[in-house]
Amino acid sequence: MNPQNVRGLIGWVRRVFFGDPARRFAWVSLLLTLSLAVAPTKDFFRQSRQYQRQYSKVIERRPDARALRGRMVSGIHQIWLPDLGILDRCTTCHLGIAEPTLADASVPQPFRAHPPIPHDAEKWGCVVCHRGQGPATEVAEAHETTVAWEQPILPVHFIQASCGTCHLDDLPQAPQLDQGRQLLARFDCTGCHKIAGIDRPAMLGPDLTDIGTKVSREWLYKWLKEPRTIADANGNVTVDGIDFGEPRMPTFRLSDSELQDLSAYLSTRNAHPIRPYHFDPRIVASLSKRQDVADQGEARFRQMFCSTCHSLAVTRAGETSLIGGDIGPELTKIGSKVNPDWLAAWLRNPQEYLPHSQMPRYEWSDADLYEVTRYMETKLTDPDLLADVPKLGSPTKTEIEAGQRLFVDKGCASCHVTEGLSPQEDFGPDLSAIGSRNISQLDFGPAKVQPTLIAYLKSKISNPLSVNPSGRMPQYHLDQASLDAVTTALLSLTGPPSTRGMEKLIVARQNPEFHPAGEFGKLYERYKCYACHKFNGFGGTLAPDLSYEGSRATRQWLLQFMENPQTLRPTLVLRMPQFNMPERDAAVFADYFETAMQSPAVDATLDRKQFTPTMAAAGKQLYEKKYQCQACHTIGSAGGYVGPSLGNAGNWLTPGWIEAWLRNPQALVPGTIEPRQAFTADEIQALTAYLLTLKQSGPANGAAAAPSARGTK
Amino acid sequence: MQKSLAAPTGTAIRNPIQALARWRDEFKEIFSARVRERQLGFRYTWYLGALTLGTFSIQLITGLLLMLYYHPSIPQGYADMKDLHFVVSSGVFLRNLHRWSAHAMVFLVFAHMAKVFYRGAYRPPRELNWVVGVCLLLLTLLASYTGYLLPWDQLSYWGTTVGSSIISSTPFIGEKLRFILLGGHTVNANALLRFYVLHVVILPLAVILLVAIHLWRLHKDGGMYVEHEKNVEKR
Amino acid sequence: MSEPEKKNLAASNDEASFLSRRQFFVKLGAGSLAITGAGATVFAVQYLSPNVLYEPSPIVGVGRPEHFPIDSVTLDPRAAIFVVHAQKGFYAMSSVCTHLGCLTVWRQDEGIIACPCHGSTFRPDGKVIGGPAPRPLQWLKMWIGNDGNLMVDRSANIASESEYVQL
Amino acid sequence: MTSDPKAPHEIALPQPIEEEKSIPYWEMLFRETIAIELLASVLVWIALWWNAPLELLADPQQTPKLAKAPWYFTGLQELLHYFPPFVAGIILPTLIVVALVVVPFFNVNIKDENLWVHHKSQRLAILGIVLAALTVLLIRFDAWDALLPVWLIAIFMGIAAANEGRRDRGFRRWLSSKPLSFWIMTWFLMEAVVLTSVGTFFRGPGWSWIWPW
Repeated sequence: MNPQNVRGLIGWVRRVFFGDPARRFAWVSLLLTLSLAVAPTKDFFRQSRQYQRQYSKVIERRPDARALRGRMVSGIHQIWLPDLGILDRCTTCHLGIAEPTLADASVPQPFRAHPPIPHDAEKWGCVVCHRGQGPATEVAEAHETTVAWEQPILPVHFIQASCGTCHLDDLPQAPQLDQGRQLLARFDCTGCHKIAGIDRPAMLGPDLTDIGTKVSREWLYKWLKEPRTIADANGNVTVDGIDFGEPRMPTFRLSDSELQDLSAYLSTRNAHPIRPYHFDPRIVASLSKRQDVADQGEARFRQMFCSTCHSLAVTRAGETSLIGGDIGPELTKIGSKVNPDWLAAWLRNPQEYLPHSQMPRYEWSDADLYEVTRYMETKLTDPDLLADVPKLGSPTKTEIEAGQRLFVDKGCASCHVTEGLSPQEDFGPDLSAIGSRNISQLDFGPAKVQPTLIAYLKSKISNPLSVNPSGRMPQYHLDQASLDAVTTALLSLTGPPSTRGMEKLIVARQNPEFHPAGEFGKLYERYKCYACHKFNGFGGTLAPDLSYEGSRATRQWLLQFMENPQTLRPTLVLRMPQFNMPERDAAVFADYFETAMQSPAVDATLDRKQFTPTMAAAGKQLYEKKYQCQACHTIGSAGGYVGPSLGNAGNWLTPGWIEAWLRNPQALVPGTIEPRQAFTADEIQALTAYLLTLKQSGPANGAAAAPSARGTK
Repeated sequence: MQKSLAAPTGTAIRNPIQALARWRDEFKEIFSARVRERQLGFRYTWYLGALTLGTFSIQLITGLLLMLYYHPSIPQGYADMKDLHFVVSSGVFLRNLHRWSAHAMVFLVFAHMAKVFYRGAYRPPRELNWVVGVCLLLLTLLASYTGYLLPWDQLSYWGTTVGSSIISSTPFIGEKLRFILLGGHTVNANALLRFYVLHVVILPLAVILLVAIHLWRLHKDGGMYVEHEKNVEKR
Repeated sequence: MSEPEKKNLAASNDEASFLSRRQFFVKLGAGSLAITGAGATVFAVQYLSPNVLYEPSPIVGVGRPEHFPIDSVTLDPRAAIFVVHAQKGFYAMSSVCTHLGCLTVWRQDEGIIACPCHGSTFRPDGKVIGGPAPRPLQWLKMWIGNDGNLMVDRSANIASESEYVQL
Repeated sequence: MTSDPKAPHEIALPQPIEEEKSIPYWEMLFRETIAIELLASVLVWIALWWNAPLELLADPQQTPKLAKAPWYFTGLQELLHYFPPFVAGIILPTLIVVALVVVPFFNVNIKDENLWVHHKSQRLAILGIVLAALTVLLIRFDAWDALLPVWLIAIFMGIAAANEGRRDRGFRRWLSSKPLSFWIMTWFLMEAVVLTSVGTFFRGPGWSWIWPW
């Protein structure tokens, strides 16, 4: 086109459109009209409308199209929960969420039905669990994580965090959340951080007031440098294939001079030196000559089931694993750690050194104590443990003072008590509302991670320096599952309820501390029963819940068991320790159980005499043929190992308990794996009668089994 | 010009036609009956005054509609913004129009002032109109500023906090002034309500009043300013 | 149009056709503006009808049936409905007077439902006894919900005495 | 201000100019309507394409990394960055408003006289003193970006002064015909534009200097 033509064209356009004011007016008015006519298209092409049109097409192809069409409501959907401050318009696009026939994978999202859940989606809406922005009707605005978001949508992997915002109680349906909460408590995160729902315990780490009497400065140096004594290359310790995580003490990344100062300070903490225990010299004289004194000690160590709480490293086929429980510290190298004087005194009475210790007080004979002490001092050692610790010498005044400052600066005082220093409760940031933190409020520092709260939390926990190189938070070593669990638990912390309506929905945590008074209370504290057993909702989960023990076990059996605990579940590694409990103590327990630990669901008046041999014969038939109970329970040597052995059920269990248990096991022990069968009343009676006939003669059978178990498989 | 149907001013009006015609004549009075074409040359005014008035009209219309979906309370005001965006038919369009037109209006007022200055259109007898114009500039800024708080998001909250802190630096009465403007010591629910009332009632009424005076004076002072012949020759 | 104006605007040799064309364009412009105005009105009406409402659900639970003794009339002021337990069973009635929308009340001592505004009175089954009310009180759909509570849908009108809820 | 409504016409238009074309008032309305319609169309398209910003719900406990006032106040905020709040927040705005109000009441503005036509050396001296004072003041407060318009205007004033009396054509002649009020207003507008642009585009978190690209 030559310039002449172009100019001509422009001239023509100018004449036609802008030749005179009337034309200008006409064309510009037309332009305005068209512009305004286009304006409503912004509304018409809204994503929600497009999705609704698409849904109509999708359901046309379904066999139940007519019914689906009938239930489809076009326009904006809204679930309004004023009590919760929630506005939820997700179903505007997620139209098939409550249509059971749209559950299969062939239905394209966002139209697929929601998998079944305990909560009614129509009543609660979606954002209550999935977060995201409920009022939004556009995909990006509702789902994605951008700065302008109150709550980005929660990835399904972490969805259990939402359960935790209301259910402060343990929730069996949300194992990841529960694990995370347990880890938060286990690693004493509350030592430095405020975390709603997890109270700061009175005592977090061990009391260090007298640590100088227990261990040497060199050992302290080594421990502070790397607080784990057995670990593979990744710093992880495994127990029977289960990942053991790491000791609760994190790594603090201390420099050599800091290690020197801190170890100097701690090694001088000996305000109340422990009284050394003086063995009967005759026993020492007779035993010390024997070659096998340590072996005897080892046998005793096993008999007493120390491994229920403490683990030892065992190397088999070149693979090191820990065997034993994790309630107490692992003891593989304990002989190289503690002073012999301290060890004997500790074993006799742990609470004298550490009043809050969970370690029970055993009744020792001098011979047993001497043997076990010798075993631990000579066999549980590692000559190379302190090999790389430099020569430290005796602590100087400057070192001690610098060490004390470090003890405060590094936050040691948040978990450990020493004389003259009290914990700082707000040492670390408050985490009560970390789960609802907006990313605009997070400082990612040099971390190269996605700008999301989840990435931030994971980065911060797995390597605290990644987001803040000058931070004080120590290093924890968590595997991926634990990391996700802790992240889930943190995401569940969304701060105090925003509305009164929300407050009503909070399911409170139910763990009232149970510390009975009287004679029973003293023994309860002495043997630390609550470390493993649950009483009225308080206590450990390792061993059976004893809240209704008085209804379950007969007095005779209880007395026998206390004096000589025999296992009902021979496959378990962890067993009740041998406390060497005197008869008097066992009687106190039995009395208390009988009077106070009764279940209202158990009929205590049921008499054995009303169960006839005929009934028992019928019960045997039911047990063996109809219900095949032997699949899970053993009687004698035959049967499965899923449930406890029933060989001694007649001596062990009360008729009322058996009857109530058969009626509804979950009512007595919530969460038990025993299935609830639809027994008839006659069948229950017959089975009860049969079980009551199962008796093993003599109290000796359990005692014989115990030593052979050896605490290992 | 057509012959007026209206009865001469001062005589009684007998029928509706006469009333309408009278009204039309009154309307014409606002403007000069005839305008010299040079006054209308694009380069003389760039139509900045008219355009400012145009944006103001857009503000009035869109603002009135937006008011119907807005509650001046916390945090409802913010939720209303979300509703306008996500569920109200064309709500987001109206809010955009109101917002962008507000920016355009502030810009046009500044531009209008600069243009009037460089043309020397403030010269007697237009001094009063210039002063009215300066007042309109301030009112426009204030109206835009008070509207800035209403969405109650981070942007508006902190913008307003920064802005209102400036007031408190006035000697002696600064704190008191800020206290009265905000109805408290911080930007809070009272401040939102006050800004709302200023934004939707007081300032628009004041602007309408001053615009009326502005136009009336424009007419009385001889319509749009044309430079003195001598000045023109001198350049 | 007067002569000088024509002169001012003259750009064409053919005055008559210029004028008609000018009129055409003025009409086109004005017409466009008129359409814009009409469209804006439609637009405004659409804008003014809300797409979501912040109103309580029309379905309300009024409580367990045991709470209503036989031959009782109970006003639920929160939901503005009467829950009546008659010999034949339960039924629910709107307490909104059919005259001008005031809320009626139950007068226990006289055994009537009365409107405080203009003195209309009704029987417990909703029939008008006196006053200006043109129609009996509106019966509403009632049923027993999954949780055993009596439920009422305030948006579902039913004919008087057509349904009674039996336990 | 004269009170006689007829008088203004006399002053503004001493003699009607015969040869000028004149048009009826509605023709003016017509043209203005076109302009307004055009602007409205442009705004409609802008409103269709760009959404107005909406951030998080206001949180009085969390200042965003960058809290900026609306753009027409960023110039003021930029001044506040340099000067004490009382000066930048109160004195300067008050001075600006007062200066704007009094514009039509100064004879120098009315006469519209070339600045350099009389007392040239005297005025140059005053210009020098004002320039030096402003420069010292602004450097004292590190307000480098505010200094830029000061020097630009001073340079152009110098060019105008150097040209006065010569018969140059075009831009230089136009420059030297400008009165004092022109220079002051231009300086003020230039400051406004520079400070507002800097405040809007060149300021990042903590009011630190950033590049917008």
